[in-house]
Amino acid sequence: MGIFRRAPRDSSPSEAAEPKTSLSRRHFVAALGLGTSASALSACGWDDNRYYTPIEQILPYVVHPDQIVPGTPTFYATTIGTGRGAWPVNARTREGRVVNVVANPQAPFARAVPKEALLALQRHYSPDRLKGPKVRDGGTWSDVTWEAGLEKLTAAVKKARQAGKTVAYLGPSRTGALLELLDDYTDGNAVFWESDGRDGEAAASERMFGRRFLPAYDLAKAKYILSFGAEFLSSWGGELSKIQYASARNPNVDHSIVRYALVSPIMGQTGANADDWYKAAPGSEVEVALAVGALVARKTSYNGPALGVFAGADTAKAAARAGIDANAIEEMASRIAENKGASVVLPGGVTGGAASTELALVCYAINLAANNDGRTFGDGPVFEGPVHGAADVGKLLAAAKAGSIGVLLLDDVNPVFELPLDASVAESLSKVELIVGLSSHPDESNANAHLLLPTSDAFEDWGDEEPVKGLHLVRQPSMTPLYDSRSLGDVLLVTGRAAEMKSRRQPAAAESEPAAEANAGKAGKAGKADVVASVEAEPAAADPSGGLGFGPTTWRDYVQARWQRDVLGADNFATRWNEALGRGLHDARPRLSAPGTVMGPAVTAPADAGGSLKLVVFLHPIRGAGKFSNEPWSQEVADPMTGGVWDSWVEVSPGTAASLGIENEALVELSTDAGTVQTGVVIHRGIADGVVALALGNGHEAGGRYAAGVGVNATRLLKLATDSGGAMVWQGGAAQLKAVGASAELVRTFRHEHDQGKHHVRSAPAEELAKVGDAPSAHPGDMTGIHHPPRDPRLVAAGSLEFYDLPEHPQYRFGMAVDTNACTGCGACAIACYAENNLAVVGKALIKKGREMNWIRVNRYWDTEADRVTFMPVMCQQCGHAPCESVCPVLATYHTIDGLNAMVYNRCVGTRYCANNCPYVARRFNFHTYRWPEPFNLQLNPDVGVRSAGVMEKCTFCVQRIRETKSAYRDQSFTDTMPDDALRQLPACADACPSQAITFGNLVDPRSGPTEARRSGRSYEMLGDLNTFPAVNYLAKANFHATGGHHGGHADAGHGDAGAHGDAGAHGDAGGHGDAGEHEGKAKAGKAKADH
Amino acid sequence: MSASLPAETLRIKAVYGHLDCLLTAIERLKHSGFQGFQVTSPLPRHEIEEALYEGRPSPVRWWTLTGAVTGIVSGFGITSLTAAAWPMANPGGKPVVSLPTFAVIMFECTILFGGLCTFIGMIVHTGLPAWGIDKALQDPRFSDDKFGLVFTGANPGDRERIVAILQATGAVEVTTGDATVYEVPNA
Amino acid sequence: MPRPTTGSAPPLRVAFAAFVAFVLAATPMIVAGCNEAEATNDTPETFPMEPHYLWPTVMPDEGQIAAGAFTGEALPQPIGFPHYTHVTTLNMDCQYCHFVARKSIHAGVPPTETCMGCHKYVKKDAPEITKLAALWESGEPTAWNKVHDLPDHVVFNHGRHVKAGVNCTECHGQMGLQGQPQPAPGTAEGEAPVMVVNAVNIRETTLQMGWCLQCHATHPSIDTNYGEKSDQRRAELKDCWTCHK
Amino acid sequence: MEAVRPNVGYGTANRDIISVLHRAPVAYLVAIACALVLMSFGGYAWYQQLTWGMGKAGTNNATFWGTYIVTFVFWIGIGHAGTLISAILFLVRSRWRTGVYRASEAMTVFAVMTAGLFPVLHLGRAWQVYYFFPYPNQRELWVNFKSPLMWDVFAISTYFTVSVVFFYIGMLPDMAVVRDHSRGLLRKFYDVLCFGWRGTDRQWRHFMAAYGFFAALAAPLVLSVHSVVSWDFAMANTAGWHSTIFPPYFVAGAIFSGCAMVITLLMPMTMLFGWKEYVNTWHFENLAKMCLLTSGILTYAYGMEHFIAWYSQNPHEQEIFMWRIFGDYDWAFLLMVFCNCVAPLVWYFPKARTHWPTLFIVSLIINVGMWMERFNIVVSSTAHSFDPAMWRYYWPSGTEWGVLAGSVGWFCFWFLLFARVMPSIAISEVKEMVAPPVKGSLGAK
Repeated sequence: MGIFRRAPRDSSPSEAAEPKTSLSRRHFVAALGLGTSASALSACGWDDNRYYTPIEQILPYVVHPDQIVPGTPTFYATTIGTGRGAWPVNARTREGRVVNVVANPQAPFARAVPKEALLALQRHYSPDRLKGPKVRDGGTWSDVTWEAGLEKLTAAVKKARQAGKTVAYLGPSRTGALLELLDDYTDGNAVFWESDGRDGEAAASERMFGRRFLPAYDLAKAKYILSFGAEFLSSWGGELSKIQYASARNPNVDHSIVRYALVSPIMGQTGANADDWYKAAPGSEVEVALAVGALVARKTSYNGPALGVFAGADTAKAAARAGIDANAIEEMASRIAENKGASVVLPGGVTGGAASTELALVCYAINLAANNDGRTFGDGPVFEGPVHGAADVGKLLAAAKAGSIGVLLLDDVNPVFELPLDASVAESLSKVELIVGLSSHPDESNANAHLLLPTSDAFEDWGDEEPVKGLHLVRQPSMTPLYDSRSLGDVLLVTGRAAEMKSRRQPAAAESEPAAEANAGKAGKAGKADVVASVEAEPAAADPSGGLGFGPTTWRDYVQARWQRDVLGADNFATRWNEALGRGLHDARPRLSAPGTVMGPAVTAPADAGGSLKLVVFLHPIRGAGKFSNEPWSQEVADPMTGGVWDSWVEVSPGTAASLGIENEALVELSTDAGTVQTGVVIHRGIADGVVALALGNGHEAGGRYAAGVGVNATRLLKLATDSGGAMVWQGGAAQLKAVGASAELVRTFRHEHDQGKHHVRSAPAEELAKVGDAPSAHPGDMTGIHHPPRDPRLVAAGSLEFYDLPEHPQYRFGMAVDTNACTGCGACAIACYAENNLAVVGKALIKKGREMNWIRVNRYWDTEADRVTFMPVMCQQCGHAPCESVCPVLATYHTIDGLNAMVYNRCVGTRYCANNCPYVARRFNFHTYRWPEPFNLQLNPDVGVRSAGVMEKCTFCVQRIRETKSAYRDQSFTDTMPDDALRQLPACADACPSQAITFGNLVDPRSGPTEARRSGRSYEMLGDLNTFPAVNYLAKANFHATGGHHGGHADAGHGDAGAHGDAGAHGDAGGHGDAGEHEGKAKAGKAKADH
Repeated sequence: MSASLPAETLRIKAVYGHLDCLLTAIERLKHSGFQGFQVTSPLPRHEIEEALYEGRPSPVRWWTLTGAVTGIVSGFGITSLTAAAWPMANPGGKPVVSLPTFAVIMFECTILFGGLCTFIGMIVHTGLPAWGIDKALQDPRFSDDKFGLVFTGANPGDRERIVAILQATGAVEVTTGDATVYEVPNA
Repeated sequence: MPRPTTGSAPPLRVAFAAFVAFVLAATPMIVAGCNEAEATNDTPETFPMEPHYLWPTVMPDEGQIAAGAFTGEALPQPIGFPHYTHVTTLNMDCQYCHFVARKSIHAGVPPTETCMGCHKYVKKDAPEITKLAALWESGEPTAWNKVHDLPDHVVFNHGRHVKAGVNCTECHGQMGLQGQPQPAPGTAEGEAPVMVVNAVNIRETTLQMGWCLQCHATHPSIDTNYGEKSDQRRAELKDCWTCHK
Repeated sequence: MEAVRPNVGYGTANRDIISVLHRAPVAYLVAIACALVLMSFGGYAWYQQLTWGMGKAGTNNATFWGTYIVTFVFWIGIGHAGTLISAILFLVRSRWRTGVYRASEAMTVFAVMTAGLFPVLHLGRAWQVYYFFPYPNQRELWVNFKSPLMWDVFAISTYFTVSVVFFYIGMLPDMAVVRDHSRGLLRKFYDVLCFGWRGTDRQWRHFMAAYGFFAALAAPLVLSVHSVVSWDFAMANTAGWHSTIFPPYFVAGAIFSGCAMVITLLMPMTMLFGWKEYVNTWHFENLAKMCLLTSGILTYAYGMEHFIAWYSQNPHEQEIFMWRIFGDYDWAFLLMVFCNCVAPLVWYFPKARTHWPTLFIVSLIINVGMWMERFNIVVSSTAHSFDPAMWRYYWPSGTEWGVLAGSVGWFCFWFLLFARVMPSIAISEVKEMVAPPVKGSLGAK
């Protein structure tokens, strides 16, 4: 035992102070333990006073920064762009680095963290980020200084302007101050491209309302939503539409539950929430919409100018082409008409994008005919930023090909990947004299650049956004730039000034309040992330037009000047600006109003492209069009519908697969006249027959180590085509599908179809639920109609069913209520959990072995009968009688006094018994020690340990946040209980959830969110029959099928199963059941293939 | 052992090939009032034990009982006291002292302590290890097919009478020897 | 003595052949196992695995244990900072320098700025202050060796302890007595001694779990702060998740 | 049939049984070399696993236990037959015990020794195994005595300790015999090992008393140890595990597999070492009958499990038991049923259970079947547990096969070593089976 050196005790001053007591109970137990077990180990010095780690060092600040208290988080209100939108969030920083993104509680919306913000956080720390400017010489890239890069850009801009060539910009959707600067810089040659399929909507509003904008919708007021494939719960409308839908779906708000009907060939994550799914063939949406519209106009006796839109409506033809029943069209129209003024029709993004302009026109017209304008649809808080279509990108490329573009600024957009461009694009780009890549990441597009000037991302830069009119969001840097990057605004300002650019703003349009005085005062003020331009330039004099031009010295000044001019006004600006910075936004949204002018252009439905099998591409619910594909979280979090990870896969219906003789997960070849891809196939019920669906977003050839080579690129199957409004045509192409291999080695985290009769998901009749809401029920849970096994409440009350008493919780028992009616399956909770809890990303190979590390998973369960999906987030249920606790031999997991099911990693030896015994399979084992590649490690949450190989881990209800909140509350009172509002959305998942599906709170408090939810008629516990007494309870999903026919006649068809089965109108209630039975048979036939 | 033996004592060793002869010898010796002889056998024969101890049970059983009782008590002790040391960590909602779960540990401790004490008792009572046992007993034939009857501390005066009995009962071989120097035959 | 047995040993050749056959049969398994080992290492995981070598875990290298690892052992520091002078002689409050101790989970070692606040004027020429001034000039942080170091799996909220009313000395020992200036060796008799400070710190308490638990069960501040809820608080304080993360 | 052949006497018993200690057949050397090769493979596999983590095994986030626990239960089960034969058959004075009990007891000790490795092998952090022991420490932490795994620790360590002591003291007289047949250092060696046993009346008297008590203490262990092991499963609420039938079912299975293993081990040894006088068809037939009985109990248990799952109307139970038959592991289920329920039925025919090749082959089949049974229980229940979203497929990795092979090597190595060093047949007990030498004429007084 010589290796174990003992401490030199004699020099320890604490020795004398040690209390000398007689044989205490503890010592007695110790003595007993010695007698009964091996004592050799402790004698070996295992508990000797020694540290096995080397001495660590403390490096204090030389000068302590004011805002930082070491060890205490600092929050910065900032704004993250989410495609064609933006959202205010708080960046949580520790010791000067962003560690997480949390909801901004001061925002005038329900709390939410968009998953784009979380993915942007990981993108911020991506090892693939460009670390500095680079210049390309032939095929080789070399590093340059910023000064040299900016000079090169300035020279090129000057040269181009002298030669009469244009300086063009191609970037993602931008709003706010940057828009004006870009406009000035490029002389109006800026093209903003987003692959969200909404370009047609802007074209339609131009045609119908005379102005190019995206109309505003208020889903919260809707009682009936008819969507033509709009992904309004993932990417179509940003967080706002998710929040509004959740409110409309909430039975406690105005005693109604919105009924959501979907007309689309595929469900997708958004469509999976639909109550009725009309499986319209791709390309038939416009005809169906016309037919619905004509019927609505007749029912509501609409006689406005938009009536002309419906001129070509033909119900029978539409039904035939769509492959749906004519009664279904009748049913949609009836429901819209019944909910006149409270319905909304949504045109459909990419999924509905066979002729998006036409579809949007018809949808607008239906909304007008249903008297929705000014109520759920209309003008006012609209997106007025530039909405460019594929035609605009085409024009830009044509200009490049013609040699008329001198400098092309290629911002954070990837047209080469996201658009079906052919090989000529390289030729076109080669004609541009200087292409400058401004993205912080290398990708397929900026591989063509001559100069890479990596700009700072949203966590490092100033900026502002205006996602809807009047909602001004401010962005402030949360940390100093990670690498040698500069603000895009600064790059433009500096080079523009050097090239002697001027504001384009017309004096006539200028508003008052020239900003020059304000600028003068701020020019010298240095912010913490200010980038001081090195290219010398005289500060330009204030433009008499009111345009900011290139006057402000820095981008921060520019943003401030713009806010002073347009948003806050000069009065008391400094104070109001600081307030806005603190809140993160300035809300001056106009009310929703009816559009002023309405025209009624005629609409022609697109012709059918032919072919028995049609391709449908759709935006991936997590990765979108592929911007975040290189972020490991976006690949690791399972696809909501199929459970697939780290791959692309073709999705077909069981019927299609059977007719083509394709087995589930076989390797298939999908070809169109544009191209061919090979990938796996997933057979599931969320796809209409005769359709093959493929998600966008994967199949990168470059663009980072995590995205490259993962999956296939769906746009390679498309051709660049535009519709009458210049919008991209995504859908309608014919495709061929054939099996080429037995197995595609797809990796999926779930393969099940439904819950095998285990009642993990339950439903409550929607009409009844809407009447009573979640008001306390005398018999909680009765509304679901399931009592399995039947439990006699008298026995429960008498305690006869339980061997042991429930643990006592004097002050807190933390609990959660998960509303499956609100959950839309978006996966934001899962990503937020990865960000908060330092979850390792294990990758495809290990997920294939079944070793994903997600603490919260979103289960997708199909209804056994109808085409309905329920999403169910499952995390550790923190059971009162936890099966895991009693089996741990070393007490590494036990029940805390706060009712949490604690997991002490350091005590865990890794028997994995707890996990075997967890009926929820919520525990995750560290099969290996995972290393966070630099600089991902900078994002690690310092309040949460990083687990090493051999220990179990699981959801902790974000105990570190509980600890922090408790500690903060203790400053007020040592003994009082924390109020409910401090807890309600405390865990990362609840914080991120845009639909407020997760409510956290103290179950001891009778008025807390989860306690109230427990009293609801639709409350149930997952696997509650195991008597685990979970702290998580679920709320059943509202089900429109279970209700009796209250609409009479035709409406009953919808109760059967989404009207897909013909003449349901002739059936009564029983007929609905008959239908369901028939469908079950089909579902089973499909399941045999789809499941395993 | 041999060192403490008085010089005037005598060793007498008889080797028997047959069990009935041995038993007769034991009977006759006992009848004649001779005690303090040991009998070795290559196998346990209950007749020998009967003849020598007349059915008195071995005291090893008290060791077993003591061990078992200690086991059950300490089993209960360590389980309940250690559970009481962390009363708030009641895994799975079970009570702090949960007899059904502790019963298993108590049972195992009972068996373990009972077994170990039996072993100790056996060691104590048999006098094992017996490496220094009297050389007269160290005869390899006794583990093979012969029985032995050995006086290690006989009174020299009884020598003739004992030898006579032994020879009369059919001993294959009878040797006598000095207390201090005793050669082991056939070693 | 041994009797010939009835069993017959197989000929040597047969046995050899059997052994070779066995090795041949076992080899594919070994190869398969190794391949699998290699495959796992080479698979392009997103977050690569790290090996865990058992030896350092069970038997740490003596070299890993630096001086000062044991309670009461002196740990060298870059600058000889006399806590004695500041605390005992000048009677300064701990939180004058450790000013985040009440606010944060860390006690906070003062920034060089704080030291220089006084030492721009006070004792500018003392040898240890010149070291400090050099660091201040260079802008380099002072690399103190961590004396009171808790393992990474422990979450310790320093501010909470201060706010609860735990005295600094209860955990840190008599820091105010450490670093008493001593006469430099070699000072002649009768000459005014040059006082020097030993550049070491001593951790006087074990900072081990059992040591923590003693206070968490018995500290008088629990009764003071929690009154009738003190029993509940004591139970809470013994909860693993109070300190483990 | 008799326990020993009539031509055996006290002296021949000594020489017959000890003779194997004085020579090493080539086949023996080959066997021990094979065992060493397997052991080294297992060691290498475990080293890999320690270095790279449990991920070397094929386990996943649903099936957290794999073949390690399967093999653990398998070896523990093997052990039971030895204790049954040595303790329970001793208490009921069964005569056929004599020839086979020493070898089967050795099998018990080495099987438990092998089994004891597995809980450590399968730990995520095997180097922290000392957390299992309730020893006093500065952290004031204790173990959870409410955990079935802690019961396991106590049950197996108790079982191992009692088995070793029982085994060892039973060998004392026989080691004395070996001592008396050896010379020089070897003699000293055995003298030390046998504590200088001389077979005096005093020694025999307390020895026999202690031995009886040991048998009495070990007898409940036969039932308790595997019951405790079964509680590892039955105490969990996992569907397919959570069943009151488990303790008797496991004990029966253990005896079943153990008796089969005794046949598997003793038959080659008997042939190799020429023990036909002591171990013969009669013994094997009795073992086969034992297997037949326990096979019937197992068949009943399998049927009853499925019946109760149906009868309970518990959807989880119904689902898992249907899946066992028709799911991904249907082959394992079929193999189990064939090996454990069908194959032993041939032993209903006296010709089959007295025919050595048949006995040997069927015993091997039973060994495989019993491993498959545990595989069915451990893997299929967790791979297909309550939430369909967490259904996973488990297949053992090369590392696991390596460790399994290593455990076979480890067991065989010790068993083979034992066979060369210690008398594998209890000499003194064989002598008890022989009529004592009686002269007759002098007996009558």
